[in-house]
This record gives sequence, structure tokens and C-alpha cells, in this order.
Amino acid sequence: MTRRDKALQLARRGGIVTGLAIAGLVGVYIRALVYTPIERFQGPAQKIFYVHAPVAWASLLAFAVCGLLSLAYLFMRDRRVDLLAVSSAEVGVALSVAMLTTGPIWGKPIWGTWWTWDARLTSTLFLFLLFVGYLVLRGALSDLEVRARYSAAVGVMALVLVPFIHVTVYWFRTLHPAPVVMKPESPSLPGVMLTTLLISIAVFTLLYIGFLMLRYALAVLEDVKLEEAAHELS
Amino acid sequence: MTWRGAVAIARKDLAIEWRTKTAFMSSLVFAVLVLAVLFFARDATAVSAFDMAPGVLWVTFTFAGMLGLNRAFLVERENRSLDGLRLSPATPTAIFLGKVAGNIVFVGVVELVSLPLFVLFYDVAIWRQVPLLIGVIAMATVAFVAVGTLLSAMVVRTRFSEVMLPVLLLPFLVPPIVSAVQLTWRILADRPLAEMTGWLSLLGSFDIVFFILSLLLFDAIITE
Amino acid sequence: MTWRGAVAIARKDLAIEWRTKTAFMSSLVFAVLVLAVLFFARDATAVSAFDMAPGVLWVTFTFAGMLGLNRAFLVERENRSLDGLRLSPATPTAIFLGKVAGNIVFVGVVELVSLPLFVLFYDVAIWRQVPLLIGVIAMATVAFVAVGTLLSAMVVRTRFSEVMLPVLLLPFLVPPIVSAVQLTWRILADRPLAEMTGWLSLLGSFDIVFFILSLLLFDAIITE
Amino acid sequence: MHASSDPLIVATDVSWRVGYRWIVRQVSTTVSAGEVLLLVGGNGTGKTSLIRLVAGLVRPTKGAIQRRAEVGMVAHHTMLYDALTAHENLAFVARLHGVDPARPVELLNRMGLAKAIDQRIATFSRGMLQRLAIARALLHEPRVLLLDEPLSGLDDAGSRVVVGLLEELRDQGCAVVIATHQLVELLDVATDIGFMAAGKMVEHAPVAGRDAGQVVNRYRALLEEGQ
Amino acid sequence: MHASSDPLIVATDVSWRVGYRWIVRQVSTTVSAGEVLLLVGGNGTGKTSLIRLVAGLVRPTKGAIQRRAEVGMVAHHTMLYDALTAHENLAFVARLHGVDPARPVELLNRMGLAKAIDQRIATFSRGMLQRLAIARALLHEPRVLLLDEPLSGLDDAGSRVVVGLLEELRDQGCAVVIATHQLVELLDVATDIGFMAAGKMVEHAPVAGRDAGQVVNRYRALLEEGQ
Ligand code: HEM
Ligand SMILES: Nc1ncnc2c1ncn2[C@@H]1O[C@H](COP(=O)(O)OP(=O)(O)OP(=O)(O)O)[C@@H](O)[C@H]1O
Ligand SMILES: Nc1ncnc2c1ncn2[C@@H]1O[C@H](COP(=O)(O)OP(=O)(O)OP(=O)(O)O)[C@@H](O)[C@H]1O
Ligand SMILES: [Mg+2]
Ligand SMILES: [Mg+2]
Repeated sequence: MTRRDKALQLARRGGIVTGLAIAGLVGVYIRALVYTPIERFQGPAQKIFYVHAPVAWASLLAFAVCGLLSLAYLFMRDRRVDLLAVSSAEVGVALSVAMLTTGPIWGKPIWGTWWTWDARLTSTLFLFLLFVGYLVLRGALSDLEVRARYSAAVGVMALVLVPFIHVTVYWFRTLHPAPVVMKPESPSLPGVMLTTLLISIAVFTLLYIGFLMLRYALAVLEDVKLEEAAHELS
Repeated sequence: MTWRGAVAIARKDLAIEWRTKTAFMSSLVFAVLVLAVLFFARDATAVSAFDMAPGVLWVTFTFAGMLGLNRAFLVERENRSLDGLRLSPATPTAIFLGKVAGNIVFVGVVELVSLPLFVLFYDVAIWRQVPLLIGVIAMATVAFVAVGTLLSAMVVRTRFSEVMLPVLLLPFLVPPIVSAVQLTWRILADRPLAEMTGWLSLLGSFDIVFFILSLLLFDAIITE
Repeated sequence: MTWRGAVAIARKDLAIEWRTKTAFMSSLVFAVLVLAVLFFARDATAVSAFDMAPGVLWVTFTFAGMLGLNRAFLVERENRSLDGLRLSPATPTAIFLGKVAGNIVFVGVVELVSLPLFVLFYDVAIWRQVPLLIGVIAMATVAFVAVGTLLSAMVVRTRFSEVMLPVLLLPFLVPPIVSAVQLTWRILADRPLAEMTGWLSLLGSFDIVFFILSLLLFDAIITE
Repeated sequence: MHASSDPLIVATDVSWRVGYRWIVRQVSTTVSAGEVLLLVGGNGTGKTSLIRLVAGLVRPTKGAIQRRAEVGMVAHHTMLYDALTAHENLAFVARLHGVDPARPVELLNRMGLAKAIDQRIATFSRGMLQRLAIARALLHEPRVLLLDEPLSGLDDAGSRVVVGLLEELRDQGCAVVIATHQLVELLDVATDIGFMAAGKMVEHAPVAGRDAGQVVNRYRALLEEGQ
Repeated sequence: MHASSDPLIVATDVSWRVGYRWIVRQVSTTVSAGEVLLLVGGNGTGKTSLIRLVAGLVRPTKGAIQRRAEVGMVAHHTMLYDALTAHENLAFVARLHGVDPARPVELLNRMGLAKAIDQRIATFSRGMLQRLAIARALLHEPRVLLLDEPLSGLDDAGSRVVVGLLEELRDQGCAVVIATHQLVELLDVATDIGFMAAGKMVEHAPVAGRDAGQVVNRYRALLEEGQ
């Protein structure tokens, strides 16, 4: 099988996984809207929770995977690892955008503010910006090999940075109570909501995997296209 | 003639930025980062975020704008293309207007995109006042860009443009930035317009005086 | 071998700065200007200068330092002299250490010269605490310069180093700057050392982790 | 040829000083329509400085320069924008000068850059950049041409294209000043030759009637003296 | 001569791609001690790219390169520091390489820069910069020399100095690769000649036994083909 066929196959499989995940998402929402009780204090706004929390989890997963693959790249120097890492980063950025939009939509009715600088939000924001920087840096470098190496270095640095930012912001916050209506600390969820949430997390993990497969297949196809175009010339 | 040249130059500058978008994306991310860093770079027990907000907004715009301004003439320095402009029939006025227009668009877009984020982050949302705020931003930006364009044309001749531009420019930014900060907090605190006229007229006259002055002096800078 | 290379590079960088002093003087003036602009860019009715002081100090150092850092690799880009270093027997470690040393001296001197001015402007003079403050400055500067040197070696390959460096660097500055601000206000408020150990150890471990990490990754950046 | 009837460049006693050093000393020369002045001389004798003075990019410390037509220039730096493609670069210059928008493509073809027309020039090779810089200089059909080492970096085919163009331009009545070290290639197109040494134009004579060997020997002799 | 016995550069099937374009294609070559390989070919045929690959400044997409001695290089960019003087620049390189501190002055004299020794190079003319770049490359007496258009910008005297130096170095057993368009000047010093076209080394042959006219004609013919 040629590389292209493999990539196409992967894309098909990625499509299936994504489809499954979306079906799952629909299921989660039927469950959330029909079978899960409306939260007492937050009302219907809370329904966005089943997107927001899992999407946050999936984007963190995506960045973590990118960081680990970056580390792997520096040892293996394999182009495929680089392509997989950047695919994960891009999916992560897309998922973070979803997280950073659903968060405020929810936060406004619940906390009475669009944004609060708590540890989790802030470290995720910095992480998001860092990966935007990662993608911008890639865009600015033309040599494929240099691009892979440099972005891998940034990926590794980001991986190590996150715990530091988290601790920093956490300390900054906890030592001085924040002026928000409600603190975004994890509340204990009633069983049904928790089950719904866990299912949703599984669904979004699947969605991440599906996206990653699709994006990686696309990256490989682009790479193959470049190589073929190049062969025509030689 | 002047218009043709100015339009050609502004168009070319924006085409260069549009081509890669790297600089634009970077300036935007930079603005967001500065907003965030300034939030944390304070003693939270003593200073509330809301009180700091007007200052933060203008410090952010200043630094993000300075980055953009620097680029506009670095592009001309790369291969000494400024010499090419000077040899062309484009008048100094055309070069000045073209550069100013390109810069205003660049800086303006960065400002307008980061404004909602500022509102979000510092929780100052008073949408009703937005038109007034945008007016103030526009006025301050014109002052900033006009003086900045003149000065960056001067420093680009040295090997130190990236450090000398802020040094020369910052003193000139004191009146517009202070006015803008004063106006911003009044706007955010929903004060009556009467309380703002003083600062507005200061800002406005600074705009007019320095735009014209920069335009006139640019001639002396660019022609040998 | 590594030492010889590192020393030669640091010496050369400082010779270049010493030669013209323009960059140094500019950075200094820049620091003073930022101190002043931040002083005015606040709503004086709500925020007292003293409360703002720690944040102002670190915002100033950050921006002044970033200017300096950018220069260190621009010098290598001018005529692609970085290629010359890469062809030389100087190891990546030597290049990294040389650049870091040169930067620390440059940034450190700017910081130490602007510190008294800061004390003067913001009226925070507590001379007894100066040694502690200098210790904190030193620690934050090391973190800043180590990461900054690594990142500037990367962005210098692009045409956008002056905008991309801050974008990549600022997230990494959050832990050191926040720690430094927290430590600074405690120092200025004459708090007991016990209240600082947490932040001190955060800053210290950041230093160690990122210095080593930057050193290791620099190899991958500089060798083809 | 239109020679001497129509002076397009008149330099009178031009001197230029940086700090305590006179870099160009009392150069007087006239270049008329249809004349091609070859500036030759050792490294650091002031050819580039003289060309920049004539272009009006620097102001002479003493003396005066008149240019009686629009200037096109090839300098040591390309004056191009790295972020743009070859065509975009020329299109910009065309707009600045109000020139027919079809002219860039025409010149790019002529300079052998047809294949690279939409390539960003940041990726150009040195010779390709030089070709583009020449196209840039000729775009608006200037009647005064100032060329600082125009053949530098060009391959043999490129050199011959440029020499061909210069012959055309000379015969159309341009005034051309060329600083170069490759005088053998350019001798045919030249009408006058100026020898520079230590900022002075030590000799200025028509080429007609001297053969290449003679000129080259004179050039070498002057270089030896300068050492 | 030490030829062929002692290969200092061995390139095996080297290819380099940027985006979809192969810029260097399957170049294999060996340069031994005492050999001087002249790389000639049209603009944009990959000479500079090949030299950067051989230097190790870029990594080949395919194939491998071995360098068995220290490298000295003259590139399109001078690799010098504008803020420093000529002497300071070389002194820095000398320190980096652990070379005798007297060597910079010696080389500066040799390259005809004695008068400009303490001048800041930001004010150097193009030819003076090129001379200094050559001095920089030779400073640590490397046994592998990679020269990209070494004669560019040099006056006649400078060219002859460089050609003289190259002859010495060849005879001392250096391996030299020179990319150039001025093949007539450099043919005497060359032992081999490689013709580049579209990233390939289409011909690679010893110079011995061919006269200048022959080689130049072959070069022109190849250029025509490439058009
Ligand atoms: C953009 C601004 C954001 C807003 C306004 C926001 C708002 C909220 C709100 C209101 C809740 C419900 C908490 C409660 O029930 O009291 C929540 C939960 C959650 N948020 Fe966000 N969020 C934002 C961004 C983020 C980010 C960046 C993350 C990053 C990881 C995140 C992760 C979570 C998680 C995991 C939960 C559910 C588990 C828990 O309640 O602890 N959110 N968010
Ligand atoms: N801005 C300047 N400051 C100081 N000296 C300068 C400056 N510009 C040129 N020079 C000096 O003037 C002399 C002439 O320089 P110029 O570039 O005109 O020479 P050139 O004839 O073009 O040489 P080349 O053939 O090497 O290009 C040189 O010695 C140079 O060092
Ligand atoms: N980084 C790059 N990205 C894309 N294309 C490139 C890059 N570097 C070189 N090229 C292309 O590769 C080709 C070869 O370039 P190279 O500089 O090696 O040519 P050269 O033989 O040295 O030419 P010259 O004689 O003009 O110096 C050119 O067509 C150029 O456009
Ligand atoms: Mg010259
Ligand atoms: Mg080349």
C-alpha cells in the first residue's frame, strides 16, 4: 500500500471515529436534556457544562500529546512524529477555542462575569496562547526540518511550563480571595450528572482521536502531494 | 501624484502584512499576553483589577503599537528599499501618508480585536459606551502613529531602531496616553461628557498639531 | 574548549554593546520612560503609586530586558554571523553560555542602574532590603535570560523576530515575574522571610529547571 | 548617438566627507544622452559613494549635482521587499511610477525570470535577485541610469542580456554610469571611462580608439599605484 | 599534489528539498586534499545550496555528507559584525578557533586591508568586505574551503591575490570547492570542474588537458540548454 492509500484509509477511519463521537455527542445531549435533572441553582445554563468540561479536558489532552510527541521527535527525528505533533496542536487549539467560548457563555449567568483569573482558566489561556505561538512560529519557518525541530523544542518547553504556571496562578489566587460570585472550584455533582459528564468526557476523547486521525491524514496527504509534485520535477 | 504614491505604499505595506499574517497574529497574541501579564503583575491585595483597567489598556496598546510601528520601517530597511522610495517620484508627503495609513490600519485592527478581550478579561463591559471608547482609541492612535512614523523613519537609519524608537517615542506619548487613560476611566465609570471635554480637547489638539508637524518634518527627514 | 568559546562570545557581545553604548543608553532611558509612563497611566484617584510599584518594576524590567535580548541575536543575524559561529569549533553549549552571559550582564546593568530611579520615583526607599531585592532580581533575570536566549535563537531565523520573541517568551515569564512581584511587595512591606519562602522556592526551581532545559534544547536548535 | 548635445548628469566639483575623511574629492563630470560612463578603480576608491551622490541619496559636502531626467538605479542592495514575489515587487514600483502594468511581466521575461515570477524573493538566489534589481531599475524607462556592479552575481547568459539591454538604452539616448570591476565585459558598451583612485577621478577619457588590452593595462597600472 | 589519496569531502547522493521543490538533486562527489572543484552553472541552479549543504549549515533531505577536516567558508553573507573593526572581527574568530593572535594582522596585510585595520566594517566598501570575509575564512587554516563567489566585488588586484592564495592552499593539500561565474579567472587554479543545472551536477570532470576556450564554450552551451 502506498503512503497515500494508507493516509486515505486513515482518513476514512478518522471519519468513522469522528462520526461515532458526534453521534455520541447527540446521545449525551439527549441524555442531558431529557434524562438529567436541571441543576437547582444554575438552571438550564448548566447544560453547556456537558460540552465545556469535556472539551477542556480534550484540549488539554491534545496539548499534552503534542508535548510528548515533541519530546519524542527530538530523539527520533522522524517526520511522521512531527506531523502527528502539529496535528495534535492544531486540534488542541481548535478545541481550546471551543472551551474558551463555552466557558464565558456559561460563566456570565453563573458567576456574573465573563472571565475570572483563576488558576485553571489562566493556565489554560496561557497554554492556548503558547500553542498559537507554536503554530505562528511554524508558519514563519520554511525549511521543513528546521520547522519540525524548533516547534518540537517549543512543545517540550510548554509541557514543562504548564505546572509552573498552574502553581503560580494558584498561589496568586488562593492567597487572596477573588472577587467573583462563585469560585470555580469543582463542586460535587449528583450521580446522574456525573454519569452524563463521564460519558461526555469519553465522547470528547473519542472526538479528539477522530479529529487527530483526520488532521494527521490530511498532513500526510499534503506531504505526499509535495513529494509527488517534487518527483515530477526531477 | 501624492495620492497615487500614498495608496501604492499603504497597499504594499498591507499586502506584506497580509501575506504572512505572522506579524499581525503575533501582535495580537502579544496584546493578549500583556493584558494577562499586567493582571498578575500587581499586588492583588492593594490594587483591584477594575481600577487598573484603563492603565492596562493603554500600556498594552502602546507596546503592541510600537511593535507594529517598528516593522513598518524595518520592511523598508531590509534591502534598503527606502532608497527606492526616495528615488521614486513619490513625494515625501506621499510616503508619510502611505506609511501612516498602513500603520493605522495595522495598529487599529490589533486594537479593535483586542478590545473585546480586554472587556472580557477586566470585566468592564459597558457596551453602551463602546462608540465613545472607540472614538478615543482612534484619536490616540492617530497621534501615536503620526509621531511614530516620523520617528521610525529617523531611527531606521541607525543600527538600533528597535531600541531607539521607544526611547524617542515614549515622551511624545505621554500627553495622548494620559488623556486616553483619563478619558477611558471616565467613560468606563459612566461620567458625564462634561467631565471629559478638557481631556478630549487636549487629545484633539495634540492630534492636529503633531500630525501636521510630523508631516512637515518628514520632508526634512526623507530628502537629502 | 567550551569555556574558551563562551568567553569569546560573551566578550565580543559586550564589546559590541560597549562600542556604541547606544543600545545600552536607550534601554536605560526606555526603562525610565516606562517607569514614568506607567506612573501616569493610572487612575490616580483609585490606585496609589506605592501599591503599583512592584508591578511597575517588573513590567519595566520585562520590556527593557526583551529589547536587550532581541539585540543579542539580531547582531548575529546582520550578516548571518550565526552561521560563522555554527561553523566554528564552539560547541552549542559554549554559544548558549556565551550569549546568556552577555545578556545577563547587559540586562543586569540596565536593571541595577534603573533600580535607584525606581526607588526615587515611587518613593519606596528601604535601603535595608536592597540586598534581598537584588537577590530576587538576579534570580528572575537568570530565568528570563536563559529562556529568552533559547527562544531568540529560534525566532532569529524568521523575518519576524522582534514580534515573535515576546509572543513566545511572555508565557514563560509568568512564573518568574509573578514570583518576583510577590516577593518584591513583601520585601518592600518588610514582611518576614517566612512569607517568602514559597515564592522563592518557586522562582529557584523555575531557574534550575529552565536553565537546564534551555541549555539542552539549544543544542537541537543550533546544530543542523 | 546623441552624445554631448544633451547633458543629463552634470557634476561640478563634487566632494563628500564623512568625519575627517574625504571619500569623494572634487569630481567633475558630465554624462550626456547616449553616453555610457564606466567607473573603474580599486576597492574602496569611492565608486559607490559617487554613484549615491549622483543619485541624490546623499548630499555632497561641496559642489553640486544636476540630474535632468528620472533616475533608475542598481545598488549594492536590491531595494526589493523580501516578503513579496518578483511580480509584486515590480508591480509596486510600476504603481509608484505610474507605469503600464504590463511592463513588469515584459521585463521579467526579458531578464530570464519568467519561471520565478510568482516566487517570493526571499527564496531567490543571488543572481536571480540581481536580475530582478536590474528589472526594477529599468521599469520606468528612466533616462538616467546608475548601475553599481550590475553584472555581479550574474551568470554568463545574464551578463549578455544586460550588456544587450545597455546597448539598446545607450542608443535610445540614456545617460548611463556604471561602476564595475568587470570592465572587459562592459568595455564594448561604454563610450567613456573614468578611473577612480582615492576618491578622485584621476582620468576620464573616451573609449573610442583604445582597445581592450590597453584599457585593462592602464587599469592595472593605476591599481598598482594605489597599493 | 596529494590528489585522490585523501578524500576530505565525500557527498553521497545528496538531495535537498524545500516545499515541493528539489533544489539539489542526487549530487555525489568527492573532493580530496589538493583538489579544487569549480562549481559553475546558471543562476539559481543550486550552487549556493550545495555549498551550504556541504558546510553542514543545512541538513540534506536525503543522502549524506562527510567532512573530514575543519571548514572555512566564504558565503554570500559576510558573517562579520558591523559594529566591530576589521581587526576585532578577525580577533574574535581567532579566539573562537584558538588561533595565534598575530594571524589576523598577517592576513589583513595579505588581503590589502592594512590601512583599514582599525576601521569599523559598517563603513567598508563592498570589495573591502569581501576581502575581509576571505581573510575570515582562511584565518584558522582550515583544510576544507568552501567559497561561494569569492571574487565577487573584488578589484583586479584583489582577484589576483585570492587566486594566488588558492594556488598555495591547493598545493598545501586543502580541499577547495568554489562556486563562481568568473570561471576564466579561476580555471588555472582548478583541478576539477562541476557543471550544475537545475540542482543536478550534470558533468564533473578534471580540468587537466582542456583549455579555457573549451571549458567556457561547454559552460555556455549548458547555460543555453538550461534556458
Ligand atoms: C473561558 C472562560 C471559562 C469560563 C467562564 C468557565 C466557566 C465554568 C463554569 C461556570 C463552570 C462550572 C463550575 C461550577 O459548577 O461552579 C466550569 C466548569 C469547568 N471548567 Fe470552565 N470555564 C472557562 C474556561 C475553562 C478552562 C480554560 C478550563 C480548562 C481546563 C475549564 C475547565 C473546566 C472544567 C474541567 C469544569 C468542570 C469540572 C468542575 O466544575 O470543576 N474551564 N467552567
Ligand atoms: N558612511 C561611511 N563612513 C565612513 N567611511 C565610508 C562610508 N562610506 C564609505 N566609506 C569609505 O569610503 C571609501 C569608498 O567607499 P565606496 O563604497 O564608495 O568604494 P567603492 O569604490 O564602491 O569600492 P568597491 O569596489 O569595493 O565597491 C571606502 O574606503 C569606505 O571605507
Ligand atoms: N530556502 C529556499 N526556499 C525556496 N527556494 C529556495 C531556497 N533556497 C534556494 N531556493 C531556490 O533554489 C534554487 C537554487 O538556489 P541557489 O542559491 O543554490 O542558486 P545558485 O546556483 O547559488 O545561484 P546564483 O548563481 O544565482 O547564486 C533557486 O531557484 C532558488 O530560488
Ligand atoms: Mg562599491
Ligand atoms: Mg549563489
